[in-house]
Amino acid sequence: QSRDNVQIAGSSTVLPYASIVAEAFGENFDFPTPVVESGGSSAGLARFCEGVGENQIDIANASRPIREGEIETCAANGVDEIVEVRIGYDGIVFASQIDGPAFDAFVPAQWYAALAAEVPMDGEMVANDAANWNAINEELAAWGMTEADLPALPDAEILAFIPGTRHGTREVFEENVILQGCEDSGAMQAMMDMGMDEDATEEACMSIRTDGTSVDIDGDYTETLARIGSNPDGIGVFGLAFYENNTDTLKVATMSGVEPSTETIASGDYPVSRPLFFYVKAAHVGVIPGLQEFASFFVSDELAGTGGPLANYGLVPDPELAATQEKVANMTTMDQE
Amino acid sequence: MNDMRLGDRAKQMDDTKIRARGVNVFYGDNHAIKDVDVDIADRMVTAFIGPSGCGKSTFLRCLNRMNDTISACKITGEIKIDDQNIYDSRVDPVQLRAKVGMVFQKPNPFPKSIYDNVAYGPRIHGLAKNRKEMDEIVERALRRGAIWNEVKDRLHAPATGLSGGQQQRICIARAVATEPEVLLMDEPCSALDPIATAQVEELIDELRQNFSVVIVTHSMQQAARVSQRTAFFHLGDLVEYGETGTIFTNPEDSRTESYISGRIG
Amino acid sequence: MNDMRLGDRAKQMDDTKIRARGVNVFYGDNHAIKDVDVDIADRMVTAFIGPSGCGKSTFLRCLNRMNDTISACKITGEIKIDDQNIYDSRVDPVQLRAKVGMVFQKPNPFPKSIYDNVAYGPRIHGLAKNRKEMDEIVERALRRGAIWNEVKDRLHAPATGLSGGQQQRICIARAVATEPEVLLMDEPCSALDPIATAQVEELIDELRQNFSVVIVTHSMQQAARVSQRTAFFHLGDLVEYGETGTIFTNPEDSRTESYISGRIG
Amino acid sequence: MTDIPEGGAHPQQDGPRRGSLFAENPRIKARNRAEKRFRAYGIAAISIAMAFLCVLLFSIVKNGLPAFTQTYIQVDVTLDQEVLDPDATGDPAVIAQKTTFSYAPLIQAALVDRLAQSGIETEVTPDRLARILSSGAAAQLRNHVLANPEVVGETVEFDLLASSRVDGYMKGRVTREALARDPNLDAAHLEIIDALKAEGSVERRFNLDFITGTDASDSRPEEAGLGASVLGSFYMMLVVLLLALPIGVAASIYLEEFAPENRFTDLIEVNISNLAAVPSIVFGILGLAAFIQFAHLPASAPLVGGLVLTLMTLPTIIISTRASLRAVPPSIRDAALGVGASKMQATMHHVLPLAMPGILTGTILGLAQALGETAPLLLIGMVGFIASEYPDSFTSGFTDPNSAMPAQIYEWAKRADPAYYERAWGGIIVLLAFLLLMNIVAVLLRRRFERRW
Amino acid sequence: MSTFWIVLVVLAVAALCFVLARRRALSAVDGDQRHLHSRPNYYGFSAALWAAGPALIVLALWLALQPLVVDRSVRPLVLEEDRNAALVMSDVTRLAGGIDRAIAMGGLTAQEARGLTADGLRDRLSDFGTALASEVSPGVLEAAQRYRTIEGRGALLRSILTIGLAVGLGAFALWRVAPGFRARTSVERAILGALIAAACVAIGTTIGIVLSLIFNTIKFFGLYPAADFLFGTTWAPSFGGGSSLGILPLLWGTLYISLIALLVAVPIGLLAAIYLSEYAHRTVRAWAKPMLEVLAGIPTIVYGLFALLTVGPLLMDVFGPGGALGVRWMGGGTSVMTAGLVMGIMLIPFVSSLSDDIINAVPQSMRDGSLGLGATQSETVKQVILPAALPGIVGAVLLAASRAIGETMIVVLGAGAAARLDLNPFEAMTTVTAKIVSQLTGDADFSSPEALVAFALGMTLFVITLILNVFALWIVRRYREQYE
Ligand SMILES: Nc1ncnc2c1ncn2[C@@H]1O[C@H](COP(=O)(O)OP(=O)(O)OP(=O)(O)O)[C@@H](O)[C@H]1O
Ligand SMILES: Nc1ncnc2c1ncn2[C@@H]1O[C@H](COP(=O)(O)OP(=O)(O)OP(=O)(O)O)[C@@H](O)[C@H]1O
Ligand SMILES: [Mg+2]
Ligand SMILES: [Mg+2]
Ligand SMILES: O=P([O-])([O-])[O-]
Repeated sequence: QSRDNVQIAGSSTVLPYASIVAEAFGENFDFPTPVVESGGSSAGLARFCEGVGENQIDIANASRPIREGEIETCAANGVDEIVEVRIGYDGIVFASQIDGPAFDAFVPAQWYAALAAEVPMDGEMVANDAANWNAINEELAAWGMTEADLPALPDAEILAFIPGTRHGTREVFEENVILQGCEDSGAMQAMMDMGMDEDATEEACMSIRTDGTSVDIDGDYTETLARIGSNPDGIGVFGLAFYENNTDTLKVATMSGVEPSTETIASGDYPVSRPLFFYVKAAHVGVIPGLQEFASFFVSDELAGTGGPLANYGLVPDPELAATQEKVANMTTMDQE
Repeated sequence: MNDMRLGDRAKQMDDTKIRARGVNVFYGDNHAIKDVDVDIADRMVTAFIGPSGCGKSTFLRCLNRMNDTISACKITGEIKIDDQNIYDSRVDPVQLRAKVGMVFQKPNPFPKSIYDNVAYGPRIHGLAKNRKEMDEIVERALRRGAIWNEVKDRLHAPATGLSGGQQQRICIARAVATEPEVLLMDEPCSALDPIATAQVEELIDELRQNFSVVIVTHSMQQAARVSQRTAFFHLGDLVEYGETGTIFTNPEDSRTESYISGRIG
Repeated sequence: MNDMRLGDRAKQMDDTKIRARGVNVFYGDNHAIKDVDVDIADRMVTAFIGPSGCGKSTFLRCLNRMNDTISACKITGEIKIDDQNIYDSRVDPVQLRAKVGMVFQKPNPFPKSIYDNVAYGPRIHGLAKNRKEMDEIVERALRRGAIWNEVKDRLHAPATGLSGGQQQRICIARAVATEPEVLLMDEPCSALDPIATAQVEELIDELRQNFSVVIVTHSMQQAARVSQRTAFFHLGDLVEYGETGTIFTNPEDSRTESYISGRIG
Repeated sequence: MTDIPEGGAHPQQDGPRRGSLFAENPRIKARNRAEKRFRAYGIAAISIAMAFLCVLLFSIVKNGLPAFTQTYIQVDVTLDQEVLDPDATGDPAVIAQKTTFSYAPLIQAALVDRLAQSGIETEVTPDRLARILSSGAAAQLRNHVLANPEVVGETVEFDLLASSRVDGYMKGRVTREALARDPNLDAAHLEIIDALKAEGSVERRFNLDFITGTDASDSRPEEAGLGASVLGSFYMMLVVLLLALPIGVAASIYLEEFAPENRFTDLIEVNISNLAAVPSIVFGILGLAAFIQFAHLPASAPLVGGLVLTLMTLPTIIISTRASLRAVPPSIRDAALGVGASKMQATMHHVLPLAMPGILTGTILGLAQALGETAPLLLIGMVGFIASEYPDSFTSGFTDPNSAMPAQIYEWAKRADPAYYERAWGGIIVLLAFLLLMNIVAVLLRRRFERRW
Repeated sequence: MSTFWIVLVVLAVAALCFVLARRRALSAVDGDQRHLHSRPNYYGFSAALWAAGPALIVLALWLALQPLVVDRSVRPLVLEEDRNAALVMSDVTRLAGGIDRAIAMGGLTAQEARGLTADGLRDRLSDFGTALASEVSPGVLEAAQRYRTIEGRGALLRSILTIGLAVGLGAFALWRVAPGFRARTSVERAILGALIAAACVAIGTTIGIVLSLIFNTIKFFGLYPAADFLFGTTWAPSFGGGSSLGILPLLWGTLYISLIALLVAVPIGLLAAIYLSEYAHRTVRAWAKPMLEVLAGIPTIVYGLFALLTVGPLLMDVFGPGGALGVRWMGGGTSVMTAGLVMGIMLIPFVSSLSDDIINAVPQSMRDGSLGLGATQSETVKQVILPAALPGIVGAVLLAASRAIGETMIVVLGAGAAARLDLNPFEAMTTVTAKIVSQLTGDADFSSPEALVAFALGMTLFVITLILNVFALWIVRRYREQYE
């Protein structure tokens, strides 16, 4: 009884895309439909690196690049030929209840000022006591930003639903929004001036308040949506695809003046996004029927290209898709790159 | 002793404690008690005798509405205690049972300590003001149940670990501890040796001074010894009811006679 | 009748069925049986008498190892049935109990139908080839238990819905249905009326023709009527053991004498 | 006589129990009030529990009922030979080479024709027209053609699934305003739907596929069904029932009736109660390590799921079975042993039947728990996009990749399209129906075994 | 012969032995069962057990071991292949399976199959539904042929051995049948063995859990100081490293939420059980009990959503800012209270149904005894029935408590994700279990402490509950000894 389907595990962010591809693959090829398990990037990669053989998975989906330590573990278990395939980008958007306060536009500095645990004040780090969004701009002005550059914020209590610490999105949020905002607002400079070293500054910038204004969501975007549903003042962090499917209840805000969309993200104008990957066990190619075909099908123009079903669903197509296709065709492993 | 009791009888015939009229009991289709009329006198001991399965326990359980707990059991007719119909809807069976105590045929001690078994009734009726009074009540009840000497050193041992006869006496002690007005005793001495039996009979005699006692027994001798009135049941019928002396020496019904004379020992 | 039995006695004194030597039983710290030696003869009825709580039931339960089920109970000494030590590790208590039947002090029918109660033993021992034979066995056992007439119309009604005495007779019928070699009866007639008692005594007498019977009773008369040997227990001691006639007429020990003479009725 | 105290009668009490039966003395009054209160507590407890149940069931039914209907659009599609079989070979193998992508233009053309026929004017560009249909429509066409190659070149009438947005519109979930910022569908599409509906080509009807179908990807919620995962749950429950019940009851019998009191028994006992407190996800970790990585059983298989759930359910069954075995009075055991039954016979014939209600309760609770559990399945690969096909045969149902109802519901509840949210609730209805069906035998049996003694 | 058929044959042999042994036993005593040690069926069962038991055990062992043996003899053939041996082996098995399937489907004769060449084999087999990922190499084909030979031989041997064993032992058992043979004892011994084995499953599971957690736990403690983990009061994992992973706030959350859940479930469940078994009419009970059990069958995610969407906002309306009470105890809808309440509802049937069964099993004579003394029904319940049913009720409550500790979804959705040491029940907190799930399924590097901590959390919780259980057992023992 040998396995004849492709087995995939990993990120729940990639899962929708992988399942769209798997479904189409099953429809159009003689191979059975691949099985796509979810369970998280980390768990998927962990199983991916268990070893090679029939009872091991062929592909791991991940919403982040594989880490060095993981590659080492993989290699130790005999998984030394890994093909890394970037399928596109996941846009991260800020959305609120459709008839809630007018959260239409943000700059990162405003998020920093709203959510940082401690902010520099007169040469000292003090606990952030901002309670209302409409006070943020004043505060930023006090730190030296010109108020004219700052989009207007509504009169609403600060209540942000951000991804919990288990989510890779949190990392992106902290780095691309909070840290950026820290720098933009001049807070970083102020901290450096206080004599903090670079690491400490960065850490101070990125630590988020825990007094209830910022709520970690360990679940999925549906949970964030439900939270926003019952908290009109709340604003949440979503994936672009999720937002596009829920425009009836959510409205999105621009970031630094750019409206999130597949186009603006693909072009790099919208600042908050992260790449999505899948990893193929090259050793399984040629053994597991349909593996090569599936990988190629995934990155084909028909699916992953602009206007394809993945993009329709909200995946931001990779501008360098052609290179990826070639890489998959040759099964170029990571150490060959 | 016996004689003295016989002497008592006449003068106490007057007041009726329990008056049953036209009582029928059915267990499903089984007609267990058939149209029984009976008057149970106050301050007297009434014995129910009759062959096994004739309905003695059933009728006894009617008197304090213990039959309510058997769902298959249906009762018609009227039973009055102190001229109050106990099957009246206004009657609280709890109050009734506090007044009409019962010792069951099969000893059924609670799975608690001996002390707690006996103290249970007084506790729920609030008969003791404090711990010391309770101790006294328990001791008194156990003495009356003729079991004090055997258990006084292990009052806090579980009552279920006693011998059959000891359990039966615990149950008697438990029933008298609440000082009921009427005491129904279903074969209280069946598992007792002669000495213990004598003590329990002594107790019954003592209780009779103030209360009325109904006792089911299979021992004609016992009935003759302790009771002033005797009722003979047969297949659900109350065949004969009257003064104990008369029933035993001069029964009217032939069934009574044959039951009594068929006696052994 | 009694006289005839008395005549039988002498010639059957020879073979011993059960031989107990130095039996001690402890319930935890409670020393319930103290160093008892006794020989129980085959084809005879042995009566155990003594005040309530003296250890009769306990000793009876030793004879078919029913005490095994009480975890607190510890037994020392030797009990041999047909010269085999029943506490030997090779002895299968199940086989032992099939051979040594028991009627318990408190009637404990299974919560099943009357028929199933009685048929249970024969069924597990494979005593009936077919349904009809089983029906016969059940009928015979119920007849011997003096309960057939009362229950023949409701064999499939639950046994727990019977009166106390009826339950007791069901338990007797259940025990005799398996045709044990030794039958231990713990107060089998305590809840029975005189007529039923006589029938059970009849049964005991009948059983004695082939088997040995041990009976616990509180009725001296009964002991005198049915038994050939009598053992008197007191506070865990076997005070006296011997021919029933001798014990009742001419006891050696003063305790026996006072117990016997303290008898009432 | 020794025991009777010298002092004669106890001081006569005119205590609480003297007097009329009708007149309640204060103490009785207080006690009766306490009794009433206690009874009221009981009723209140039941009512509270029932109220919660009703609220839960109401919200489940309210949210889930729409999932049982679906919108279909009737379209005549010309299966163009030029596109599907340009060389007119009629060879199924050749036709099979055309992927679903080749069918998309056919649908588009059919829709344009349809609009032209009915004279419906629209600003929707032809390439966006097909968005009123499920993206699975092409696959539906292709499957039809592969099954009947002779239809190539003909015009066939199809009942095609409408897209989830259109379906939502028909169910009142999607409004025109909401579509303003929706990249998938425009308000103009809805005009078309309204027009087609007026002609009777758009219809919302009962959707059996929801109950019998298989999972679909995120882009076609309208196609997704629960059938395969119902089967997955069925297989798992089969494994659980066949293993957990006998093992659980056997273990309890051993511990309660046979085990000597020693260290080993204590060890088992402590272990069992400890296992009850082990989070279900840890059983998933165990399942992954023991069954998949060590014993090399296939991943995503109901067999493995069933084994994991068996281990998880065992403590529940054991604890409840032991409790009810303990509640059987010893006199029953004595009675059986006394007629020469062995301990085993006494247990099997008398004690076990009397303990049956508790055993069945344990089974009901254990199976309910196992049926609704997701977390351990996450680790053994039963959550995700798994159940896209039915197993080929009865036995392969144990080992073929499959999901389970709660996993499928959990997965649906996470998906972005609100149509999946509705399906998640619908799935819960199916799950509860399954649960009731499963329990009904146990509940009836339990009622039969219940008796007082 | 396939395993299925072997099992069938063995069972048939067992059935035959059953019949024969039974008959033999009966005929030995001329049909009079009374002279047999045990009932005839026991002779039958004992023979059937002898026939089927060892044979099936051997079969199971064989099935487990054969792949290892085959692998060892085929693997040398494929070692020259320039690929991972495990993978080539799976290619080999797939190819061998394909050839077998083709033969089974009539596409190949056994003869042809032996003479197959590698050329074009992939296409040929794909006609019979076997997809191969690449062209077949001659080495692989040779290995596959060898594999088929050994497999075939093994299967034959297996059939012979198993069935032979069944027949042989069955015959032996038949020969042993004699009136004095203690058939019942031997059957019961076998059953007892099975019972003990069933009880040992719990130990096996425990060992399995420990083994599947311990290695990663050790790895975690290698990366993160155990003292900081066990006694740390902050839980703040972060991707960039420098996380604080103190378990105390999680343990506190677990304890707090479970406590509230029990405070809801135990009174409601117990009172409901009492009402159902002591007061309610039979039909009410017959309906209400299974209805309550539905509460246990609703998937926990529904409870989670219920907490999130209904209970949380409701509590906010009462205890939140601007709420009905005018207190500002509650900051957000998710809190210990929210999760605890909802979890309590879920646990109601665990307490109610089990307790109801136990209460119902208290003998009627106990009720009679108490009622006969003039106790009210509630006094009877409280003072006689509950104490008598206590051991079972305690079991039910412990079961509910265990479930509360292990519950995830309700906590994730209802209690929030914040790890906090706080006394206010209206604050968001989280539990060990919820964090096990989130760290295990998260995005952190799987060999980083942030991911490995899940195993350490599982292990610690396991050890803690184990200690609590040992303690509970000890208490129960002490209490019982004092009582006796
Ligand atoms: N299960 C038990 N646990 C502890 N002690 C017990 C147990 N059973 C009996 N005993 C004690 O052992 C002693 C003997 O009891 P046993 O039941 O043998 O008396 P008995 O002679 O049968 O009395 P009765 O005539 O009242 O039945 C008594 O003191 C009793 O309290
Ligand atoms: N719970 C019950 N369900 C059905 N029938 C019952 C029930 N209890 C008693 N009976 C029947 O009612 C009749 C009278 O029973 P009852 O218990 O009153 O007899 P009794 O006179 O007390 O007999 P005993 O001297 O044997 O105790 C009997 O035929 C008995 O079988
Ligand atoms: Mg009676
Ligand atoms: Mg006794
Ligand atoms: O499931 P994720 O790894 O993408 O969070």
